[in-house]
Amino acid sequence: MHFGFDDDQLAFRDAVRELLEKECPPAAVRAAWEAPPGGLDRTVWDRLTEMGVLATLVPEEADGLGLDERSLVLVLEEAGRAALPHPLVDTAAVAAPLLAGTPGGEGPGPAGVPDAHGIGMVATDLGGPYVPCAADADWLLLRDPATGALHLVDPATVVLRPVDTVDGARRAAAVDWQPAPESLVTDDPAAIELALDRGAFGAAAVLVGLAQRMLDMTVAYVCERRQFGVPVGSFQAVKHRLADALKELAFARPAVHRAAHSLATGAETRARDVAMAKAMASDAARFVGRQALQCHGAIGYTVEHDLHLYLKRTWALAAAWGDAAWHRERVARALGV
Amino acid sequence: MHFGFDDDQLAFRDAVRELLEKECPPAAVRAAWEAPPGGLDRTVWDRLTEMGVLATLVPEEADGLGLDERSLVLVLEEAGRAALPHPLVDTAAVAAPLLAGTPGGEGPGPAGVPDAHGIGMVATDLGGPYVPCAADADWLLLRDPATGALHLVDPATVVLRPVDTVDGARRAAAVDWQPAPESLVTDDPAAIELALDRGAFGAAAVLVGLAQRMLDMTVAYVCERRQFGVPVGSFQAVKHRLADALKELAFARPAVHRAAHSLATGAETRARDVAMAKAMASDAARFVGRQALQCHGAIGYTVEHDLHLYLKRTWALAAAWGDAAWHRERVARALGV
Amino acid sequence: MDLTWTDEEEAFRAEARAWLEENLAAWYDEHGGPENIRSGDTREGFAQHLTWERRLYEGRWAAVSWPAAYGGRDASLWEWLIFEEEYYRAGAPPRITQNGIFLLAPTVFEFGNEAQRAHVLPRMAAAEDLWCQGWSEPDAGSDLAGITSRATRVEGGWRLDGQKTWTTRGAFCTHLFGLFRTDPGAERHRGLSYLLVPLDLDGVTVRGFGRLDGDEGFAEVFFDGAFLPDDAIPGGVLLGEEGEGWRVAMATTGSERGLTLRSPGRFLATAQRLVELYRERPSPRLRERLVDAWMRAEAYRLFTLETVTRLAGGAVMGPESSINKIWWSELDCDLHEIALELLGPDAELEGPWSKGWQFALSGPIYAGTNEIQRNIAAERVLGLPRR
Amino acid sequence: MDLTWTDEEEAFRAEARAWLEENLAAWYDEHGGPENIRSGDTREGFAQHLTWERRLYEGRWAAVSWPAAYGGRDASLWEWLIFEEEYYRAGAPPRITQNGIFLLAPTVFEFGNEAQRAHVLPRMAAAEDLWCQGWSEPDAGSDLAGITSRATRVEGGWRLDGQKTWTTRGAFCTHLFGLFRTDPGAERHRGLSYLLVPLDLDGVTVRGFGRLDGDEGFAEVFFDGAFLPDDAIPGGVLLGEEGEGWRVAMATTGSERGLTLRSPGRFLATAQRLVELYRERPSPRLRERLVDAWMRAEAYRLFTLETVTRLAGGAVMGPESSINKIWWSELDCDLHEIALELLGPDAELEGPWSKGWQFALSGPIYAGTNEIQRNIAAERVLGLPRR
Repeated sequence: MHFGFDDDQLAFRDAVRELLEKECPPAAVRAAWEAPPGGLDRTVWDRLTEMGVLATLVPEEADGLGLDERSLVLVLEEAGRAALPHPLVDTAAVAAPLLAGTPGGEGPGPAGVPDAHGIGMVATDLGGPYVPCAADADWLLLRDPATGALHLVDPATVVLRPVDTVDGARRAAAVDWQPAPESLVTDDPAAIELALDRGAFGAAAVLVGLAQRMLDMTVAYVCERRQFGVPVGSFQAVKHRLADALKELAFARPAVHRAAHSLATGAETRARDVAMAKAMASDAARFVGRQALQCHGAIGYTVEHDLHLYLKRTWALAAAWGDAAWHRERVARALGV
Repeated sequence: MHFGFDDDQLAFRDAVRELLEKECPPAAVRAAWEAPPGGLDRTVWDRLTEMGVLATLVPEEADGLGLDERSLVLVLEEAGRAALPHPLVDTAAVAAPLLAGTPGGEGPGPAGVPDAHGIGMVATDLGGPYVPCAADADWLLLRDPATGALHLVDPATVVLRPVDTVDGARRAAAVDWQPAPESLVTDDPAAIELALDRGAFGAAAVLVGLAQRMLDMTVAYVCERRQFGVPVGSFQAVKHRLADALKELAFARPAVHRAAHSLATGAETRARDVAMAKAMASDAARFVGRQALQCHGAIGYTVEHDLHLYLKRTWALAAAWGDAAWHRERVARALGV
Repeated sequence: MDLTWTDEEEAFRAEARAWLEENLAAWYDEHGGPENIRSGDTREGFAQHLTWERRLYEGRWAAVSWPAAYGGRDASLWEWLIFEEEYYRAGAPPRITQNGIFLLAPTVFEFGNEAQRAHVLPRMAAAEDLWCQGWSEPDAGSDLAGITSRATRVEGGWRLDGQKTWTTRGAFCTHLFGLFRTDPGAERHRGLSYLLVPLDLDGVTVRGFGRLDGDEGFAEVFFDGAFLPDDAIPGGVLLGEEGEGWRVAMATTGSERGLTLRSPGRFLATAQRLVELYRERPSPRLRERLVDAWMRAEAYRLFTLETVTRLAGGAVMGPESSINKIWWSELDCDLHEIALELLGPDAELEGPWSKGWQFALSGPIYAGTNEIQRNIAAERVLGLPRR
Repeated sequence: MDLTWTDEEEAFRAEARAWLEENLAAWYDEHGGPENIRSGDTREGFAQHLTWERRLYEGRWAAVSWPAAYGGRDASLWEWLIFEEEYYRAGAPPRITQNGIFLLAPTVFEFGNEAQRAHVLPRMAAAEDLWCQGWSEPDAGSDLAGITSRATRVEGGWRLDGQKTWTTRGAFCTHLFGLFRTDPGAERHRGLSYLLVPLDLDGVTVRGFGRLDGDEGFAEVFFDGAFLPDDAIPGGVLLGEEGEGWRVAMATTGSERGLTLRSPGRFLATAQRLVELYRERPSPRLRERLVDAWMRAEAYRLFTLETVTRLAGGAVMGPESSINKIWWSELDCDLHEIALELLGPDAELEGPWSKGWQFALSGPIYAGTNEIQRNIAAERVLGLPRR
């Protein structure tokens, strides 16, 4: 029994954190709100690609890092801390291992698709009706609404209808497309289920990172901001809000780490564990965000302050890949109630 | 539009308050925990009878006070403040007007039953499976489980099985009995429905009074109790708990008063209004009780302190006459959802 | 206790309902349909809403409870409640003039001289002068007594220096009512004065900026030695006595938290729309929360009826308005949150519920944070020690 | 990261499970069936539970993590967690010895001398000496530093004066470990000493009284010039240095809030029984709350596994145990509240869930109120200013 990370996993996380602190500051997130469809800056993405992050779950024999979700989870938390606008969950957690056919598959990628390592940016509608970064992606992983089968589609062959969402940096669009035999990736229900679980797990990890960032920002703010002659963080009401935020996050995080373990080891309880992770991370991140907003007061209620960048991503991801209620329903079924 | 009480109503309340402060102190409630079945002290009950409280809803021509629920509601709040152990809701809110046939009925009391004014102490199972003060009552108003019809039954003809409940002063028992034609009071669904609404309304009013008492006790306690060199009531966490208790109670109370108005005027929305009142009063009183216990700390967590007398009555009544969830269900149906 | 309306009140309701129905339709037509109306907290939408405000004024519905002489119709508090119910039931838009009408006007009635009233109130009702509230400053949010903006007595007026911020709709308004420090030696609540300031003075710069919901609903207002002549407002720019600004402003705070800023009609209408949304997209798991929220909106109405009964009997609003503000602001969040859960994945899309939710989130912050309201309730209503 | 147990650990679990199953049955038989076992917080029930505690000791399960020399089996923290899971899964009774084993013993291990350890620990494990905690006083509840009970140095020992209260199971215990003021000139946290006190001394009076749930689980302990000889306990009655009582006691507080007092197994078992209750009496409106509570029990297990991993890696328990205590105490309330809602009108009847709920309500109060835990979390974990 060891419920922690090894030095390699922590070093991988630290490297990504360092990169994102430099290349994905709040200004980069703001830029993603403003850039026209297709115009998302790729600097940080290219660096992540070079580091092999996108291919974390791709076997070494397919030129990937050959790691598992226990390594990826920390990286995704970092993506959350940075509110990285790029579709890292879609690409690294869902598409890459699916296309590489791991675990245990043969990777029946459609013709003309690059290998999983070099696949580029993939965006998917598996997490909800709208596809994040749809106009920016190199490939779209889409679910045939009639059969549930997954297809890998060239964006040039579809019609995108950008939608106005709460989080502008999600850059979401509805996609009009036609499934074709040559774009089929898989219609195996188990593979589809696994892809959905990986996406929900990925979103949960990102939410943990977002919550940590909002908590950190708020702690710093309430220590500095003075009202009534004292730091507002010295008021018991503020202390208790943030103690509760800390608590909710501290107990959601191990659930997400356990989901990583269950995915990595193909545990029987995988579906239940992922559902629990997403439910708890969604609730915790929303709760932390609410406390962060209230403790920031009017200052946080502006688009000039950075808080809203993390808050709105939290709202979007809490609802994506199944919201907390949807995943609680899955846990209920697992419990037999 | 006038959402307040007139001088007569307030004077009636004040008279009852004065009586109960004198005759129903915490020691009287404790005595009701200890007295053997049938041994409930009647001093305060006799005084309430003399004042006409039991016959508040009985028409003047039947020797009652000829008042309506707008007068009774304040009296029941006082019964709550005092945690009066006697079945005042059962008798004054439910049985007396039912037997007097108000409003608009003929009062078809079974043979041998005294008139509504002089009926004495009535206990009923309309509020739940167990009958409060069952061994102490002069009459039992019981619902035929097969038909739903209401019967007025002489306690000498039934078998009582006392049950151990959370609130010892409820003095509850299960009743084994046989309906007989001569004990039938009514099988009119409308009359039964009205009796149930009166009981739920009555319990709601008592809960408001209980909550007020617990809030008052707690405010007094936290102003006096010192820890860390200051009154514990000066801590913001305590302030906010009690501010929320005040708020929940302050918004539940008008709902209960409105239910009194709806009953008194036979409003179309009576069922919805009573359900809303009972749901809100149950939730508010439980919430206030929880804050009261936490703010009292270990001192409140003993049977030597009086708080538990009010707290346990609150728990019992919140669940009786339909709990909050049951009444929310009724409101839902009224809203058409 | 009598919870029925008089025939006159019912007639008033019917008149308001008919007028609103007809004029809302006409206003929508004027702008090519409701889908073309933008938020009143954007520059373009503000201009659209001005035409609505002027229509209201022409119908004498802009400020029903004011004396007719100032543009009202001498309505009772009961009638005001009825009007608000009808206003929100009709789906009429949020009032872009509300900070003037609901926050400044009660203060002008209480503390203004006759010349100030005669000038300020009719122009406010007519939406000729558009007032924003200048209280918050970068370092004086919850702690209003930390205000540092200065007004210095000079020949014929005041010199203004300093900065206000989070000024709702400040970028679109013509006037600001605000607190300024007129006695630089005094601290905290003392030495403040309540001034009426046209925003077109030299030395005043207004910069709009985005709220959380993306609208340019906030402004910073910079005062760089701006000269405010005493006669910029007939009757004078000082409301109440010099140095009495705190007391004058607190009267307004009572209104803001209490009865007038957020009438029950607003939340009853939201609750009703939520019930309709539920009927379209039923979700049994949310049914109890829906009922609970509906009951809380209804309880707010009942609580208000009780309050108005007391006021009608001669009582004055006390610190109990603090729990009022907690109640409606948290209710508003819950109503919208339930709606977003009903909408499911579509909740991510910008739309009235999403927008309304983001706005609702500001409720526990503005007009005195709910933390401060809870302090007030505990200390001034329950009597807990201030420490 | 590896969330599997070793073969040895699985064998340990199997051994514990088999022993518990057999011995619980035997214990029930001894008392004529489980229905005859009364609460361990009543006089009669305490005596019944003593026979269980001695059975545990004989099986070397009384304190698995202690060295074998003192009656334990040198179990790792992992094995301790496994034992606790099995203990509560089996439905074994609450430990009437817990305040000694979980609160005093860690302190004896850390601060006691060898003679104290050799005397106190085996007798504690064997349930020969029964220890209660003497910290709270009428005026020192949350504010422990307000302790006024005095221990005065006299020839050959101490003279004790003062009063302790809310002493759990004090009326049935043989010994008390407590904080006494040994330097009357020192204030607050200074000048306290940690003493081990037999309760049969002359001048010590113990009076049991009822808790909220009706059991005589509390006691007041009065010290009226009682003489406590230095050799009342081999190795001495003073635990740690004179005047260092606060520091010594705080080490115990860490245990109380943290890992050892309330193991995950306890709440996992409750959650599992709740799931079973739901299956018997399903109520769709409570399904989400049930799942939520189950997840929180499971999350507590995961959080604990993470903590033990860190401890096994050499880390020490820090202030994060404060959020731990908030978590399990509120979870315990919710688990029982859901059960009572499932039981509906039958919830009014006294029964295991009703009783358990009333006990759960004390969780946010004892071992440092949750208000104080939140202060600690905010100040010591997040670093917010103390003021």
